[in-house]
Amino acid sequence: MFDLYGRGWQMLEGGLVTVQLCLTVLPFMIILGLLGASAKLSRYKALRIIGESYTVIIRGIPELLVILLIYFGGTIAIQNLAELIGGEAVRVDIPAFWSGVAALALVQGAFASEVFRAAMQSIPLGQIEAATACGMTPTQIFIRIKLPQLWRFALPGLNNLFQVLIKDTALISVVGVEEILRKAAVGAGTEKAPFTFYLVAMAMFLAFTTVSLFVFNRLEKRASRGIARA
Amino acid sequence: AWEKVVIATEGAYPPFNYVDKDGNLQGFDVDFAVKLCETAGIECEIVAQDWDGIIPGLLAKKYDAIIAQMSITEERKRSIDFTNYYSTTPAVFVGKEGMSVTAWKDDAVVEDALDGLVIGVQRSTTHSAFLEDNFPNAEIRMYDTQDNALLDLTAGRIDATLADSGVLVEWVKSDAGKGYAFISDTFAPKEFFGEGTGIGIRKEDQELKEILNKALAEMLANGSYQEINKKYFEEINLHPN
Amino acid sequence: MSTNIPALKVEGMFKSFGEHEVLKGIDLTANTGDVISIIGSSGSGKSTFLRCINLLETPNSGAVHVHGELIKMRGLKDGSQEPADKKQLQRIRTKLAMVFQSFNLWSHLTILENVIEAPVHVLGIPKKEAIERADALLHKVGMYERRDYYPGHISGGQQQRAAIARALAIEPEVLLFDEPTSALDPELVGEVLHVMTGLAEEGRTMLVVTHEMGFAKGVSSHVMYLHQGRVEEFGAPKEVFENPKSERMKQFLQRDF
Amino acid sequence: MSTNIPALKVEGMFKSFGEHEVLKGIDLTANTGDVISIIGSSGSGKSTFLRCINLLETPNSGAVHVHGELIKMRGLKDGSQEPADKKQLQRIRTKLAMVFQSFNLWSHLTILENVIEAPVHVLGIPKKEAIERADALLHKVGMYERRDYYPGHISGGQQQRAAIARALAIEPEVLLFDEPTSALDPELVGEVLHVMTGLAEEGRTMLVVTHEMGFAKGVSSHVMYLHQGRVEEFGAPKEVFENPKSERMKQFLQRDF
Amino acid sequence: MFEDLIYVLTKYDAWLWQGFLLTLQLLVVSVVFGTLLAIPLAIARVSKLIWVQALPFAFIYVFRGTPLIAQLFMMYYGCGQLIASIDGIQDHWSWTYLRDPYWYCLLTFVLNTAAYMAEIMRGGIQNVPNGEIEAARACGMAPATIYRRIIFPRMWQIIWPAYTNDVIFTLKATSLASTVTMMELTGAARKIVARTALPYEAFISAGVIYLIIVYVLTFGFKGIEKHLRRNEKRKENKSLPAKAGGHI
Ligand SMILES: Nc1ncnc2c1ncn2[C@@H]1O[C@H](COP(=O)(O)OP(=O)(O)OP(=O)(O)O)[C@@H](O)[C@H]1O
Ligand SMILES: Nc1ncnc2c1ncn2[C@@H]1O[C@H](COP(=O)(O)OP(=O)(O)OP(=O)(O)O)[C@@H](O)[C@H]1O
Ligand SMILES: [Mg+2]
Ligand SMILES: [Mg+2]
Ligand code: NI
Repeated sequence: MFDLYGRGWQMLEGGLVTVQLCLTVLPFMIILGLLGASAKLSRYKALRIIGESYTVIIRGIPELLVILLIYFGGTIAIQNLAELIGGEAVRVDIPAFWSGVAALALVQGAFASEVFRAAMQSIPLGQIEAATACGMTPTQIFIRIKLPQLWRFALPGLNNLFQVLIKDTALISVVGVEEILRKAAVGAGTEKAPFTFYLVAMAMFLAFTTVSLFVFNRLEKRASRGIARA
Repeated sequence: AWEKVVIATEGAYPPFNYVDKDGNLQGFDVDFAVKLCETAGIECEIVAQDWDGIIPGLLAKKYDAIIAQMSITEERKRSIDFTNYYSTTPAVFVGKEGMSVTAWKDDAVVEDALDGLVIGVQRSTTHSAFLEDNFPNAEIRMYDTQDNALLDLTAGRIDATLADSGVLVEWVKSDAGKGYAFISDTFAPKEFFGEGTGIGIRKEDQELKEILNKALAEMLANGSYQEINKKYFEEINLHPN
Repeated sequence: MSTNIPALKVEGMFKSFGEHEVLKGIDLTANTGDVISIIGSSGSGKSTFLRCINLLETPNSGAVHVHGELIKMRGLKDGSQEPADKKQLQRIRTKLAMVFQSFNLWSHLTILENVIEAPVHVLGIPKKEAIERADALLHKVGMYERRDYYPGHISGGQQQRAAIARALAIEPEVLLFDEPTSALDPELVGEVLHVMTGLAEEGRTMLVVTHEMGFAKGVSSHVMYLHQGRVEEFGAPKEVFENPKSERMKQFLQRDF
Repeated sequence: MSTNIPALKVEGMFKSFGEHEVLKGIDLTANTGDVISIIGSSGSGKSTFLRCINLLETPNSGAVHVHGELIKMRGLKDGSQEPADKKQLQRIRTKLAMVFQSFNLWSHLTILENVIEAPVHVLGIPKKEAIERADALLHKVGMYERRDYYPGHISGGQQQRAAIARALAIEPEVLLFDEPTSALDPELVGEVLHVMTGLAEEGRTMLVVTHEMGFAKGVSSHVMYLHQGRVEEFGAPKEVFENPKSERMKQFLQRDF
Repeated sequence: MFEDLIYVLTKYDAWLWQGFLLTLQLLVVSVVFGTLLAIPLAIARVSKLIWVQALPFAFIYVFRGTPLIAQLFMMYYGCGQLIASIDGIQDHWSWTYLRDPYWYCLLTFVLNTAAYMAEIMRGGIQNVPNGEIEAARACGMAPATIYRRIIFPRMWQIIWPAYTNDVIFTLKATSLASTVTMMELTGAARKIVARTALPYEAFISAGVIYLIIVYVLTFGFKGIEKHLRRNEKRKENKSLPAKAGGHI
């Protein structure tokens, strides 16, 4: 029972893949989120429209579909492009892991852009005026005043998103990444013990989310150290 | 041109294809695929792919062939092509010992055979299409995997399940299947279940199709197919005629 | 320290928000060392005037000279205008420090960090030097002990003083104060006014929007009374308070408890 | 309107936050019609005192009688106490209205709705009647025209007056004001003090924490000077302001500009 | 490609339509009952008493911390089989319901939605300005009245955007019902894929339907938001925060 019908290692391997996925997606999600938020708050209408439709479309379609479209559709597109340039059929092999990363980053980035937009708008206008008044350039204001404070407002939202991300990695199994849920499904099917395997999978997910919650709470405390009264 | 072929299988359909404790792919389909490549004299690599992504993956050239008990149907032929069939197992209903249903008799559907019954079936199969199209008065439940359908059968939430006899024969004999039995004759009407299961390939790869068909014929002729068949199924002939 | 060039000169400033005309042509000349109190009832345009001087709000028309240098503006098609030279504006803004009514300290930085932020990142002063100067300023406003606190952890009066130190850190030609004491209790008002009086004695040029008539009377060199976007009264405090010319001003003075 | 029973009587009130003792035994008797100004420097415990009277803060010990009725308290194991009878407390609170420094109007309700909220949902007065009364009150504080605005849409002075109307709507025995004018500009201060003077003339019992010495001198019947949690001075305004007994009080009065 | 799309849409329109109806049904029931359950949970969650908030905390923690699909499996196969193993249950009148996946599915969705919404509501309740609550206490309101008249109306204002998001999340979550035999929109699409091997056509059709639902939902919820926020600073005052910060 404890070695899970001899599949304990497999589950652990799956866990490792899940962790790798989450950590790799995180920076891309943040960059996409910041870009999306800047586009939405931009002075130029075209950028605003691009930013808005990005979130509207991605938010509106179940993740599974987005992942399938990016993984397969994306490969086909690249292949066609390569064929167009090279003139002959080639196999462009994007590793499943990286397609999964791309798909998840795109999905989570859309949500992150909303979080960042709200956060940017939460920074007291007065502080920005104060920076303007002492002669800072817009870029300086962004880097020195807005960005450091952004985290304080954005961290609770990012915390939520990261939790969603951990759970969404489960969907990446459709493109063949061997993460926890895929390992559990295989185990459940071949060993005819669905409860055991899903229970273990749930426990592993709960462990991951707990760790992430803990880390984010520490970060939130740090980010708001100047704000809350001691 | 075909020195190396990448073949996908599902890995969650024992005993046809599944993943063993060490993470290796096993099962009839896998043994068959290995032998097939050997016979054809091409190198091959077998990968696991979840069912929902298996056809898109083929179209996206992630791999070149699917050997995963996929039935040859006219509708699927709209987007992919198949080799000749390489296996077929008749379908059978399994339920509580003592029950009996006759859904297929004298080459015709017995429309009221399942009235009032709750029947479980795996979603992406020809069996599910057969039930859905012919028995409007039965309640059909679609499962992701056959295992889940069997779980619900033992829990009493469905009255019977329809599936490959090849999958069910093992189960009925196992501890989990105690008290359950085949409750119908086996049957395999071509008009519903197609010619059997084929190797899925892209439409443009006609050359590959020929290579595979030739190797398949050779395997059938030299007895290596029957050997693999025996290894997994004592009583069932997966390739009649 | 006085020169012939006025530290700040504003000519014909107009500003409206939509239909609503807030400033209707305001002129002001402040020589080095002048302390000008701007008084007036709520909505008379005091804050708007200050904000237009350093272009946090873009005036519809009017010229601002800081130490003789005109802030360049350019007209737009729709009749409004905008700053013509962003670099120049940023440079000039470092000569005009603003102390906001609501302090607007940067909440993610400590008091010391708030004070050195602009010197280091705008003026490019080496950090070590900036800290030395900042410490001296914090001593002056009595905030040295609190230099490592975050703005959220200190009282309103202390925040106000920190804001003043921050404004002084860029060694501005002109200080603009917007109601620097309105949110403070009388003891803190005393503290802050004390600091400001000190600055006046040092000969700093200051524009102070205030409703502390005591300060206006006692410390400032000139008083400017705004009413409905116009300068209704301007002069030495004695004159203005003791012999107000306009009816409106008399009324305004009566109201003060 | 005066009776023998005092409208509000506080005996031996102590309150500490953790280690920090804020109130160190305060006694106060307010007869009907009294207007008591509470003055003192920042942190002296003025707000805490008001909040302890209507038990928004639980005092460590001390008795509060409202119109002769003692608010029942019961001791807890750890030496602190808590209100013994929640129903009684809720009833008594309807006799003690509080006007907060930051107004605390309910922002999802219009001004009129703010005013009728407690009469309808606490006192159970029929809505129609409550509206009639509210309209009268809103007239009195000069807010009738704004009755259908939301708090977010009106100015600070107007919000303050609405808060007073809301407090009056439950026809309280005693009104508690916490720095009702500290955030207002002088014109608005005038407006609000005018309304309060009116209430004083009607004979309402009021406790007013204030830093407007003008009001304390001019309107109140008694002045209470708090210093470090103790009553340092208490008496008629004339006495207290002209002949302060304590050194501290003298110093405090000097500070005011 | 286009031809195939038409083929899918004409041949399997009935499946998509039924899937759409089931999706809507799952969504409405989950949101309504999830919200009703979330309210007491959220109130318990802000309690100062440890033993009152412990249970809701654990509930919210587990349901937010694990993938919904795992929850569905546990509920349907785990609990379902436990119930099925009770002696004589299969002859009881309630068996008709207990064997039906619909109820397990709904229960899981309701609990999951409730966990998420309770957390949002907790945030909303804690963000109601303390002063407004004190003002209510000071005029003698009972705790229940304060919740009903002051806290809840304010909470809804505060949480509405997050709540809207959560409803959309729930909509997308219903797509997992297909894993326990429910033929909602995604289930229908997967069934079509299995039959026709036309993944893009089937999934895009379903995706567009989801988008339409989301669009209509967002539109409706925005309308409500406007109504809820009628008391806030008007748009044209938006550029005025410096002033607002000063005097109010
Ligand atoms: N951004 C803006 N948009 C529209 N109107 C504005 C804006 N800023 C200020 N106003 C209006 O301009 C007028 C003057 O405002 P200003 O803030 O300058 O007054 P003030 O004299 O500083 O008053 P107070 O003493 O209350 O601060 C007011 O009527 C105000 O409503
Ligand atoms: N909730 C609390 N926790 C801890 N300390 C508190 C709390 N509330 C007030 N205090 C402390 O109690 C003391 C008295 O506070 P209080 O608010 O009563 O002062 P005040 O006289 O009203 O001052 P001000 O004029 O600044 O409003 C202060 O030192 C304050 O720091
Ligand atoms: Mg102003
Ligand atoms: Mg106070
Ligand atoms: Ni004042």
